[in-house]
Amino acid sequence: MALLEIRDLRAGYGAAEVLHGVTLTVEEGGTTALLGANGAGKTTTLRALCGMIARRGEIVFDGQDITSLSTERIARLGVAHVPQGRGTLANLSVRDNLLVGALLRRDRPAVRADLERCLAMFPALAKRIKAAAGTMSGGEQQMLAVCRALMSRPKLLVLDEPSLGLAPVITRRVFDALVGLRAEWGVSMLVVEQNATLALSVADWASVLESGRVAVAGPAAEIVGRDDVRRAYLGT
Amino acid sequence: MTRVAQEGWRGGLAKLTARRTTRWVLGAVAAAVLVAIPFNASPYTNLQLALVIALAVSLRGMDVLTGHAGQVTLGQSAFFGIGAYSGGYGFAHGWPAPLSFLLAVVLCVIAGVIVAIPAVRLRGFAFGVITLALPVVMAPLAIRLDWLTGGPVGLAVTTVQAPAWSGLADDQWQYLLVLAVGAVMFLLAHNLLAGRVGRALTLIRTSEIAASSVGIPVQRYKVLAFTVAAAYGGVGGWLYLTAVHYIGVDSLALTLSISMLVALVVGGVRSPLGCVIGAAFYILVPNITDKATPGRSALFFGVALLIVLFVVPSGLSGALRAGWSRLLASPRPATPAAAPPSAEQHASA
Amino acid sequence: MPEPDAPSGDLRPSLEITELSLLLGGVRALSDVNVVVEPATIVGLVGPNGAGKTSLFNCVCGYYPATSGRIRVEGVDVTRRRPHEMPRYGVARTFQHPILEPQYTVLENVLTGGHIGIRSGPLSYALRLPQAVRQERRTIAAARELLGYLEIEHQADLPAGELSYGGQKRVELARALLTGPKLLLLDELASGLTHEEVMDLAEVIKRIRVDHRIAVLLVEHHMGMISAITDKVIALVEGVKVAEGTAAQVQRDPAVVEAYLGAA
Amino acid sequence: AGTASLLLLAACGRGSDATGSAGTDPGITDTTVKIGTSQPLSGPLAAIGEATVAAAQAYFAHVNAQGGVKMADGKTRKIEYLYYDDAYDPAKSVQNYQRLVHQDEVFAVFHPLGTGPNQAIMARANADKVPHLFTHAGGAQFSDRAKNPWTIGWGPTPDSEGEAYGKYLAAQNKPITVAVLRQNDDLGQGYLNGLEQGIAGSQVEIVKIATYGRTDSTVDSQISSLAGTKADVLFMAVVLPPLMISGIKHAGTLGWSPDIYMANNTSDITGVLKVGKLTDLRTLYSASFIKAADDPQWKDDPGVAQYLDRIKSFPKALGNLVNGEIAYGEAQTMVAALQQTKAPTRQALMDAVHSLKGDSISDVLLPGVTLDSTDPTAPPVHGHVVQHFDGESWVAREGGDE
Amino acid sequence: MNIVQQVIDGMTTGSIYAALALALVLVYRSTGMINFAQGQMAVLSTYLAWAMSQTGVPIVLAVVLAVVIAIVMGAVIERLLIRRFEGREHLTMIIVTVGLMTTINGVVIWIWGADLKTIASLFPSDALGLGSARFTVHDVGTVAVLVSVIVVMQVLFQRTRLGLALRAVADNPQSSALSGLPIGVLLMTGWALAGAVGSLGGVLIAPKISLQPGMLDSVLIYAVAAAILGGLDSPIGAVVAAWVLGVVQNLAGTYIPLVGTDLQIAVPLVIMAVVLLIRPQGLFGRREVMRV
Ligand SMILES: Nc1ncnc2c1ncn2[C@@H]1O[C@H](COP(=O)(O)OP(=O)(O)OP(=O)(O)O)[C@@H](O)[C@H]1O
Ligand SMILES: Nc1ncnc2c1ncn2[C@@H]1O[C@H](COP(=O)(O)OP(=O)(O)OP(=O)(O)O)[C@@H](O)[C@H]1O
Ligand SMILES: [Mg+2]
Ligand SMILES: [Mg+2]
Repeated sequence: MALLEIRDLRAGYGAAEVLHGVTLTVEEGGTTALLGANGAGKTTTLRALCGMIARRGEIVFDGQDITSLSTERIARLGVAHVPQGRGTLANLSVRDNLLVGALLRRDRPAVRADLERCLAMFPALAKRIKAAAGTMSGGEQQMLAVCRALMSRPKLLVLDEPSLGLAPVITRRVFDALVGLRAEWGVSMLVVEQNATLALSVADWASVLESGRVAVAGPAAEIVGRDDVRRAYLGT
Repeated sequence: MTRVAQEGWRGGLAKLTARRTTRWVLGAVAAAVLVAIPFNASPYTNLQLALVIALAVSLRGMDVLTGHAGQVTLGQSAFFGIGAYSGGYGFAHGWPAPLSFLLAVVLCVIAGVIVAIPAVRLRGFAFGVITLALPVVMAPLAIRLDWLTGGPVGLAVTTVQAPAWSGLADDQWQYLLVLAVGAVMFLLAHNLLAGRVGRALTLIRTSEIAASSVGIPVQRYKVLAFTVAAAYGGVGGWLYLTAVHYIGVDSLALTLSISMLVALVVGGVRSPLGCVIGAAFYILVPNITDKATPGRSALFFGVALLIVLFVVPSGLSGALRAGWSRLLASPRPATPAAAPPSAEQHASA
Repeated sequence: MPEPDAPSGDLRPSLEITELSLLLGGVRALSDVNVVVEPATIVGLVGPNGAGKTSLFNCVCGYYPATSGRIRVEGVDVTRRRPHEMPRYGVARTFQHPILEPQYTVLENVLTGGHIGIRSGPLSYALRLPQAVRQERRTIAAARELLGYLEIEHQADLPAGELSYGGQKRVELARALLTGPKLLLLDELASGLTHEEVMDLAEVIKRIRVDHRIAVLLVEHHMGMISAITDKVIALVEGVKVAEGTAAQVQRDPAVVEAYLGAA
Repeated sequence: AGTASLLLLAACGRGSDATGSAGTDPGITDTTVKIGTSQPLSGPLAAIGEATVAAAQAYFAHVNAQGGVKMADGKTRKIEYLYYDDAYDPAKSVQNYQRLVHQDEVFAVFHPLGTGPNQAIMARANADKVPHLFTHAGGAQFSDRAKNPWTIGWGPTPDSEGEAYGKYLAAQNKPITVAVLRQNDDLGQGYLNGLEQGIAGSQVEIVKIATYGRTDSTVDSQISSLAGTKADVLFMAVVLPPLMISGIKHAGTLGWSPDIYMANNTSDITGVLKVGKLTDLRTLYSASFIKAADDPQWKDDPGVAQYLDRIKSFPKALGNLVNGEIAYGEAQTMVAALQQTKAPTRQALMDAVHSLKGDSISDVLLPGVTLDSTDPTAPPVHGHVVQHFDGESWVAREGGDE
Repeated sequence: MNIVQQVIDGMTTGSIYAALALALVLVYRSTGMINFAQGQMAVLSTYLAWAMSQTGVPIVLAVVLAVVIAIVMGAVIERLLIRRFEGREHLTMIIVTVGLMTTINGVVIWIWGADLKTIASLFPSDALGLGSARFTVHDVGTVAVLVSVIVVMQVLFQRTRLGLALRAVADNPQSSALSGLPIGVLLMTGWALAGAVGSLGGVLIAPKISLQPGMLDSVLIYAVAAAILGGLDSPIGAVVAAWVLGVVQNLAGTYIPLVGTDLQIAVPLVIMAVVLLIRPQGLFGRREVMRV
């Protein structure tokens, strides 16, 4: 069963429409990769999904139509979004940032355990647990943003270029962790990622956006095989 | 580059020139009307209009600092006061008008620089509140320096008078003088902001870090903006005195600075027209509501303010501009959706 | 055009950092780092997150005061210069996270880079002296040319806020170039670009180096890009320089593999 | 071209508007006379402005109900009273003046409130030859006929109030020390000057002077440092009721109990003494020229009873009793002046204004206080009665002035 | 002359500033803005308390009711007015609060007139002594209330989930929404709490300086100064700064002849300016994060 179904999504900024009917699904416990050139509308798709911009079409999450819900309501249904760029609360400490991620959870011991786990995964965060998030390096903030999203134990993790600014070794660690979590608590993922090799290696489904439309879509394994995709996104 | 992009560019140019001509025509008409008004209007109207212009000049200066450079000031009324007192002192002692005008500008520039150099090190609310010290100090200081300011009683003076050859009444002459000076001040501000300086101030508002990365000396430009604001405040005050003929501590209530900020926002920041509209709002709305309900003018002013912000959050000038361009705009291609893919795909081209 | 890989010997290095250390709130962000960037070369700076790469840029550009050490640009000591002075020494940079004025068009944003190229001051502008008008025109022409050069001419009149992340980075590059730098510091310029776009950008940077004779110091996590265009790579780990050499050499260095690339 | 024709059109200019035809000035017809004022109806002084307007309205309503004012040219006219808000901003007062004189075309400008606003209006009124009458501001400059023949004050100056109390102290004929708290402006300075004049040559000595600003929220510090002098008398030239109240209370907290002189403006029984719970003090003095309407001793006084009756439908007059009553007196004087105006011209009005004299003009003045406008250097109302508060009433003191 | 007395007087004056400054800090911490209408909101609820006490309700109950009403009022104002301006330029928001201030002032004058009222104090006004210096029970009570408010606020922000949520929303509403925080409710809560603190301040201040519509107009300025001097996000800072301002104002006015009692009202602002130039983040404030 599909956890998320987006059908004919249209969205944009002000009068300008950027998405002209995007259709896309994420299976329960599955991972969908969203590829596309600069300005194709990937970020816009994720923003529309999470109610951050005006949108039309149909978005069904977990059997519920969320097309007209507000960002916070969508988040509370179990969608965690790691936005592109700096997704942290700059003046709050690292610890507080992580706790904000878990604010809606009631299971305190589990929250504490998750916190420990995040810190173990990224020692860079543990080292600066009391520092204001805004003073950290770009990559460290990116790790924090991902962890903050994980702290809410979402059903669907929406990641907008999680590897942005991460060192290769960390990128790999993030993706390993994501795969592990998917296995462990069955979180589903929608990933926008320029490191397409990596994204396709964890994804089971992939869509390629071009100018606000889905140009290609299919099982990840199939997509990897396409020549045009390889040239543009994989460099092989 | 792609054909489409070029067309867009040329279309833009055409629209630009079209807009420029309509602007010129409109400007000429507006100028004619403004010049013609005093001949047919009552002294009451002339006074109100002169006050609007005087305040607008002060707001224009504030706009450079607050609107463009992003530094919210609550001290503008102090410079307004310095300008008015300079004028008052000059006229009381029989100086020629240009001399006291010069004094107003010089004093405000000096005071502005002295205050600005330390103040610009602060950001945000701290800067705004620090500037609030100026009007607070102003009143007791004016009382203490009574040989200069007339103390608590203030200075009631005769200002510029219409020369006999003009055949005009004083209020008409004063209005025209205020209008002329105001026009020059607006032109200067326009020139200043168009280009390098305007860009520098705007980038400072967005990010001081980005500004310094391209070689903009942030502090110096903030001092510049503050000084410009001070000078404009001084000129505004001088014009105010020219029209009102009186300056005293009661004229410089603590709330004047805040009112100026209100007027600026209501009119719309970063807009010359906004300064004029904001000034008109501040001067005229109480006069209008007072007619309807004497004694409730403050209440209605507050309500009017909220309504305006509610309806047109970018200020009245923004609303006007939007309405205007909707009126002018040749129906745009209704489908921006049809943006050509080639435009975005330069990388793969 | 001289061979970019072989700088003429009579020139001082574009950037020479000696024994640079930086303390940030008690943390040692940089320890005794030495870097030399020869004129018209491209040097890569790699290292794990939090290694101090951006901090090194910030020291060079005057945002962070160096705790000890010297920074020289073309032989001139610029240690502890203030940020806004650096463009006058020929140093320009882009930011890891782009900072543009969203309401300005792309062209206007780029024009802010022309600030130091214009001699006319506020008074000349207020009075609209011909000299100011002339310089303004010249700068606009230069900015347009640059947009063409970077192939973003078609976006010139779009508000910068409407650009995608990658688009904004390119505008930042144009803005930095308009300051007329001798040394360009690029902080993760390629992040958020597709593979193909990264390679395009790599070409652009190479071309800039050739056409404008600019030295480039480049922070990048995209190893493909590093390999493709750098003459030399320096690796930082926890504020310490652990390796220096060609891209291939550095990528083989065990310390770099351990801390940065990860065992494949 | 458009500009040129507009200019041409405009060049015809404004018709001569000031003096109308046939010997009648603007603002007066055979049946009406229009007067106008500018008052602070918003901002910190709104209560005073509202009381001032309401009391004047009350009296004019009464006169109009009687058919109007019978003027000396034989015609009876109804009074039209216009008022605008100036929020105590002189620039607004000037706008209101222009509006009244040039747009509404009033016959005279009547009792604007405050030094700044009147100062701003005065020069214009005298240039325009518009009567600027009975300023609701005590400065001596408003009653200087040589300089400003078209302007006249009404109530006595703060100087004369201070002087009255000074003379009272001097008459005690013993060494007395006085500490002074005054507002940092011409009013405060006036009280002090008067006091100094009154005690000149006596054994009374001013030992310390402190000032406060209109925007101060307390005067504790000033009172504390004045208390350090342990003076016999505390002269409170304070015209803001909250500060008057908190200042006196603070003196009490400090355990300092001097005789306290309260400026007349802020000594009313209901609005200050009762509100401030100061009625138990037996050390309060003031000097007044009107019969306070809330003072039980005047309960049966016909003038006061009438006043209270007439403001019934103008309850805002109760918002500030002293100023309301003074405004009522000003209105009575205005009507008296109109009654004696022999022609429908402003000049005739001024002639009448300058020859007012007699006890019947206003019936709210204290016994012993006179109204006489023939002195070209003083306001029409003369004299102050020093009073002591006995727990209920302000009781006149022997040895006071006049 | 008695320096101790001047210091104590300064603290009582400072407490007046502090009562309002605390409300400003609360709104700032939970919404990231300065509310110029805070003073007038406090005045309005103080009038309500007065009106209730006029009908015979005991003052303590009247105050409690007024605080409750203030909570509702704060929430309603946020919901109906401020909410519409969310995401707009900061300056616009500030001006909205100025408009609100003017409007509430007009409403208060309309309903109750502009004349003075007396409201009973929560504490007796008996004089107490400390050496030769004197003050009242009311002054001490005010300090006690201020201190308890500080403690409550500190616990709220540092120790509770609600506090964390409020801080997150103030830092970045959009980003907080992504974590599912109910932004609207939280902003409303911030305004409601500030309304409560403000109204408490109002009923503490009013007996001292008499109840009237404009009673907090100039207090607001010093309250803002104190809040900023204290660090804007620190309740302790706000109160300490307010006391410092009050004391320094008095000492300067009394003992520095050049300043004198006429210029002493300017002293707090000058002090604030000097301190901020040395410590831009204020006495107790944390430096705002600025990364390159
Ligand atoms: N705030 C905005 N206002 C107006 N237009 C915008 C805005 N943000 C993005 N756009 C436009 O929407 C289109 C899609 O942008 P989007 O950010 O979704 O691209 P993207 O695929 O995420 O690109 P990138 O890989 O660079 O992040 C672009 O053409 C861009 O110009
Ligand atoms: N202003 C600051 N205040 C406190 N700590 C800082 C500050 N700037 C940087 N740091 C710390 O210094 C270290 C180096 O940061 P820097 O930004 O230079 O890393 P980086 O190498 O650029 O990493 P990335 O690849 O993630 O961008 C980090 O641990 C960071 O948290
Ligand atoms: Mg994107
Ligand atoms: Mg970095």
